[in-house]
Amino acid sequence: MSAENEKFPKQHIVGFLGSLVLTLAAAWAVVGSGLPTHWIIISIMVMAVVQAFIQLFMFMHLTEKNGSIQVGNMLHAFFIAAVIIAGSVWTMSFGFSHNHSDNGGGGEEMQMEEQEHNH
Amino acid sequence: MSGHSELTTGPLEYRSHEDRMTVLGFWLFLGAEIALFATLFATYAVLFGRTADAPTPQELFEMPMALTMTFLLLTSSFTCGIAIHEMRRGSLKGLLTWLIITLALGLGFLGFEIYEFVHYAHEGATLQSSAYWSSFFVLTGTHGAHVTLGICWAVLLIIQLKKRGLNQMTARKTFVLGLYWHFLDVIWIFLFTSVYLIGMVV
Amino acid sequence: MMDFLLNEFLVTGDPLIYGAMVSIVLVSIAIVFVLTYFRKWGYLWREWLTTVDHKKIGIMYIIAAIAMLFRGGVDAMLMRAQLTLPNTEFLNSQHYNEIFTTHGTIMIIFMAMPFLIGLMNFVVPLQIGARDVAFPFLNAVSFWSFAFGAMLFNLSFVIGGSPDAGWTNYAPLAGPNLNPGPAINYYLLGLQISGIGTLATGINFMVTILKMRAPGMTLMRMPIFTWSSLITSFIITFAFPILTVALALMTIDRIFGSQFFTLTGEGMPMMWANLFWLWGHPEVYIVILPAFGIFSEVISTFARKQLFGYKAMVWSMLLIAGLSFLVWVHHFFTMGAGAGVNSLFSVTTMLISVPTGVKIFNWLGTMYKGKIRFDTPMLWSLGFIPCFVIGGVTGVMLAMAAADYQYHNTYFLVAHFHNVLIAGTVFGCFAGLTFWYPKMFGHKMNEKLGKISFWFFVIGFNVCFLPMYFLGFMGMPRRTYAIEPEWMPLNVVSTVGAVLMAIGFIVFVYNIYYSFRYSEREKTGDTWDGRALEWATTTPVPFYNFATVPEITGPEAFWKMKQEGGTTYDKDNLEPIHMPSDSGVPFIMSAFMFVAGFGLVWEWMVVAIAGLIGILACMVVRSFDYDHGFHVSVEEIKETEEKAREGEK
Amino acid sequence: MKNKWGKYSFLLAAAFLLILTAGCSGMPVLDPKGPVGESQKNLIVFSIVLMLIIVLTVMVVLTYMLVKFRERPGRGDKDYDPEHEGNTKLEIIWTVIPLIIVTALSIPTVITIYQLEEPPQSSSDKEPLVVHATSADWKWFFSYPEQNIETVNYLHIPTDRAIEFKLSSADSMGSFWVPALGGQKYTMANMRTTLYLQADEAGTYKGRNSNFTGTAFAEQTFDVHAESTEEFQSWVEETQQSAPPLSQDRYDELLAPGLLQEMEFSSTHLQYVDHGKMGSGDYLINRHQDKFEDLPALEGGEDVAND
Repeated sequence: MSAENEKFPKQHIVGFLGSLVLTLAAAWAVVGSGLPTHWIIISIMVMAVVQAFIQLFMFMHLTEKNGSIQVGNMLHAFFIAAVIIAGSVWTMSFGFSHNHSDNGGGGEEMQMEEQEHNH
Repeated sequence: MSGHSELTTGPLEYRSHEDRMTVLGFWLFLGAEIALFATLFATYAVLFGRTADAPTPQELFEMPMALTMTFLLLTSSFTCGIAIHEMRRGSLKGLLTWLIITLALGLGFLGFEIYEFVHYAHEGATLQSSAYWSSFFVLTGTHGAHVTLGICWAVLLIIQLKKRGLNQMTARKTFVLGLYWHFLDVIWIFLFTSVYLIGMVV
Repeated sequence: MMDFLLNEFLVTGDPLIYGAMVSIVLVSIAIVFVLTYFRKWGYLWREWLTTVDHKKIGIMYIIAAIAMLFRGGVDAMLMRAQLTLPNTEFLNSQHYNEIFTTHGTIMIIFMAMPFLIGLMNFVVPLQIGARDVAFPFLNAVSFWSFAFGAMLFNLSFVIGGSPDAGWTNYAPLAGPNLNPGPAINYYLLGLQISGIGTLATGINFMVTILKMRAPGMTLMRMPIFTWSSLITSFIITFAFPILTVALALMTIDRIFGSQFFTLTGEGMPMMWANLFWLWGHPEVYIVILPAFGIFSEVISTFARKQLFGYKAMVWSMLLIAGLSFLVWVHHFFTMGAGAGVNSLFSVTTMLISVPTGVKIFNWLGTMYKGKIRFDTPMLWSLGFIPCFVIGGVTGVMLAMAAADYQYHNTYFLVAHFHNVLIAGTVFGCFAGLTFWYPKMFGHKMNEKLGKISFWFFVIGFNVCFLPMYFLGFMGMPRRTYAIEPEWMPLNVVSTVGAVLMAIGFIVFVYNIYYSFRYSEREKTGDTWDGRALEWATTTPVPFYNFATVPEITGPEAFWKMKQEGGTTYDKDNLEPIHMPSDSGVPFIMSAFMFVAGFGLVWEWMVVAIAGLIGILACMVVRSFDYDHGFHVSVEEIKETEEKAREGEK
Repeated sequence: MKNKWGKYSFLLAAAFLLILTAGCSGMPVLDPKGPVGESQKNLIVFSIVLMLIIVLTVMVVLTYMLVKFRERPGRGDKDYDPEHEGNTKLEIIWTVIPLIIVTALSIPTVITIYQLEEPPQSSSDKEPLVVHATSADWKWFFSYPEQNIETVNYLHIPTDRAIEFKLSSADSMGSFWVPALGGQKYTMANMRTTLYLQADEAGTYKGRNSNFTGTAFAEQTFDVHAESTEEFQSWVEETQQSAPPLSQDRYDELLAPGLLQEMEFSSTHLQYVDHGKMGSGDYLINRHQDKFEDLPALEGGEDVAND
């Protein structure tokens, strides 16, 4: 943490610029890229994760002092979050028919859509 | 409660065993907060598309608005980082200045969010109108409530900093507040991405 | 006004409830009278209501839990009575529904968890050589929010009507459409308030155990109960936020008209079940892992041997904790989520039985080449093994989704979870309480009464629940207040068992009184020839726990100290001890939570907001509080220790 | 002490086996009347046998430890080894054996799970009969869309033919269960699940809602009359001719929370509302919301059937 005593907060500025670039890139991916929907979703989710790591490591000093416990705890938290979100979407996407009379098909479509949406 | 392991070097907020435990405890709390928001995100994802008779998100979400809110919060997270940086350099004045800038940005974010909610309600999308909109308002609202709480907390801290100056205890409290504020930005990144951006493409 | 009071506010029309109201009023008057007459108000406030001492908080948890065990037990007896009386006119359906709902909720949330958290509170800091928990103030907040949450929940009994949608509180039955009124709000807010406290406990104990161990006590030298507490705290920290959200969403549904779990607005009731069990399954392990820790301590102490396979025990608990988040769907296999979902969750569920089996065999291994004494705590632990194994194997049977379609919602399921939760958690609580009782109160519980209570309880338990497996095969659904004639004989058997259990419980409680009056006072701190550090202190434990914290050089710290002649009172190396100050804020803040909760239950927003402002004000007060605690002087420590250690020589 | 435990465990196991073998007449789950229940029963019996082995092993080892290593006068320090701390070989053994057992249970479980999602093999030559089963507080509607008839609280099915139950609910979540024919599945508003059952033997079987739905949950039962194809056909024709059609007003009236007698109609409610479709959840709420404000309680099995 020698950087901490410097007058110029280099780490913060790099992190900030990185976040701005990633945010704009994500917005452009949605508005202007013309990529297929699922590629847009995958790419912007990846960019979100990168941004989260910028915050955790460059702004929040995750690795300081009790670093190993904190890093382990955060990783576990992300794992639990993934289980909660992916698990809920997976187990909850069945048995719905939206405005048409068959039973199975609607549910399947819905499931695909939702999964795509989530990952 | 051994108050004897004080260190003489390193950042002020880590000087005693208690301080270190508080910071660790807060990190664990943030882990719990991740589980909390994950549950809200899961609910949002599962209820996605259930708009009933209310407008769909594509009809209401606007990129400029969402981007503005994102930039406000991103910048506030950055200024908050600078505030902590100043604190570690031992500058109370720098800390207070940047903290107040952070607060102002946070208030700006809140203002936009309130405007957004009112606007949506005007268009017929309210907490009560459908499962999708319930989950939208509760997810973003929970984040907004966290920001509000953070602002109140920061005000209390500024008063304490003015009264007591920078010492071990105020430094630790400020550092913890900083963690909280950055964390809100982490959550917002995911909100922006999976609610606003994905809401605009799907 | 009067009309509202009689028709909606107070529960009327049932002699049982009138009786309860009268007894509540009488007991309250009696308490106030006794406190005033003996001038104990100040004592109560100073020593208990404002305390931040982990030992006192632990004891208060346990007292509250035993009271709740009584309340939940009465509910159970009423249910058994209903299912045994031939014409089943004892309770009407509404009353029956309320009773099984409160029975389940109280037993899990307000009995099992607080009982174990109480034991954790008392024991863990002692086992790791700490002087308190990491955040003593927060610990008091935890306790009082639990206590006020429990009070709010229990209040529903006489004011407004009890929740009646089962402890799982499934939507849409519990939603605003089908269940208007305050009853379900009590469930939501009572659990919410006490849940806040539980989450804080989880964080508090994780930090305590990770950061406050005596020097030299590495993770792999920790006593096994501390390990189980650490893992439990870890599960709490990640599971309780899910419950918080689920409860909040349904509260918003009911009070502010949102559409999460409703039938209208394309709401999705099943999401409640999903969220509930995302929390609910880890919850099962929150109430079972500390019990596993207790059994490990007790079996090793009374077999007078080291724990067999310590590392395997630790790893199996970690594995169970990890898997506990990956199995929740087995609670609703019959929802029809598809073959893929059911298959995956079938397999993960069955996998949990592997580390659990490892633990069972390690307990058996601990007894190998031991010298087994049969004191009461050991009896509870030995009774646990066969009873729990039956619950465990039926759990594996339930995990087989295709077969579960036939077991689900039947008495087979009821029998299974009582078999694991009573044999695991309740036996564990009783074992733990009798084991650590001398440390808490300075005298043992009477052995003879303890054994009588054990045999009544354990025989009654099996007579009560084994027939239920067969009732399940006969097609008897759970939560039914009326029974078919062919289910009658086994239900009668079951009720006989329940009566035996009740006798066992009464003897247990009588034993507390009897031992208080007649048991010999402890002279040393080491009642059972113990192995972990809690037995190294004097009895009763001084408020600062350890005069000097020993250096730990291996597992089973105290066992080793005894061999090497070490002590926790090193006269020449005393230093002033820093201790936290007491505070009334946790009590007052939790009281405001109660007010806010009560306001929300009745949708009286003014009251709710007033309560909320009170809570925030308490937080502000706390934020401006720069009290650093106080130091205990070396002279005072010397005096205390010398007095406490007189008997030892 | 030791004797008690020993005796106790053997008595227990003996009782268990006795009841199991003594004909499962009183236990429809273990005496199924169709292929679905049969495959579940096989799974159950298989698991019970494996589980009994585990229980007995633990009981025997426990008894041995308690007898051999209890403190007793004159035992001295023989066999006492306080430093004994574990055995890696044993740990591996008692990890691997349970793993094998779990695998042995998982394979048939997963196979059966997938099988139950399809109509039973034994009647694959015939198209399954489609029956919509809809639960409402506290009764059951059975609609036969192909036959255009509807029954309340009872149904007729042909034997040796798969029945495709399309399950949904008008209000609270129920669970459709006929233990003699096979396992249950939830009925949920706004959505539809499918359950295949089949009766191989003629007879009348009890069915019920097994998921708690409030006040009169215990009375939410129905009878399943399984009969030969001819008898079923004549029942259908008789119903089509003699039963009144189901008007929407009548249906709405029947939906109100309460108990109903058995009834039959010569048309189905599916023409007014399909509770299995998203957005249909408010059908009942729009009509009967106020009736949930103050529900009657039932005294000892008394009937609150509508008058």
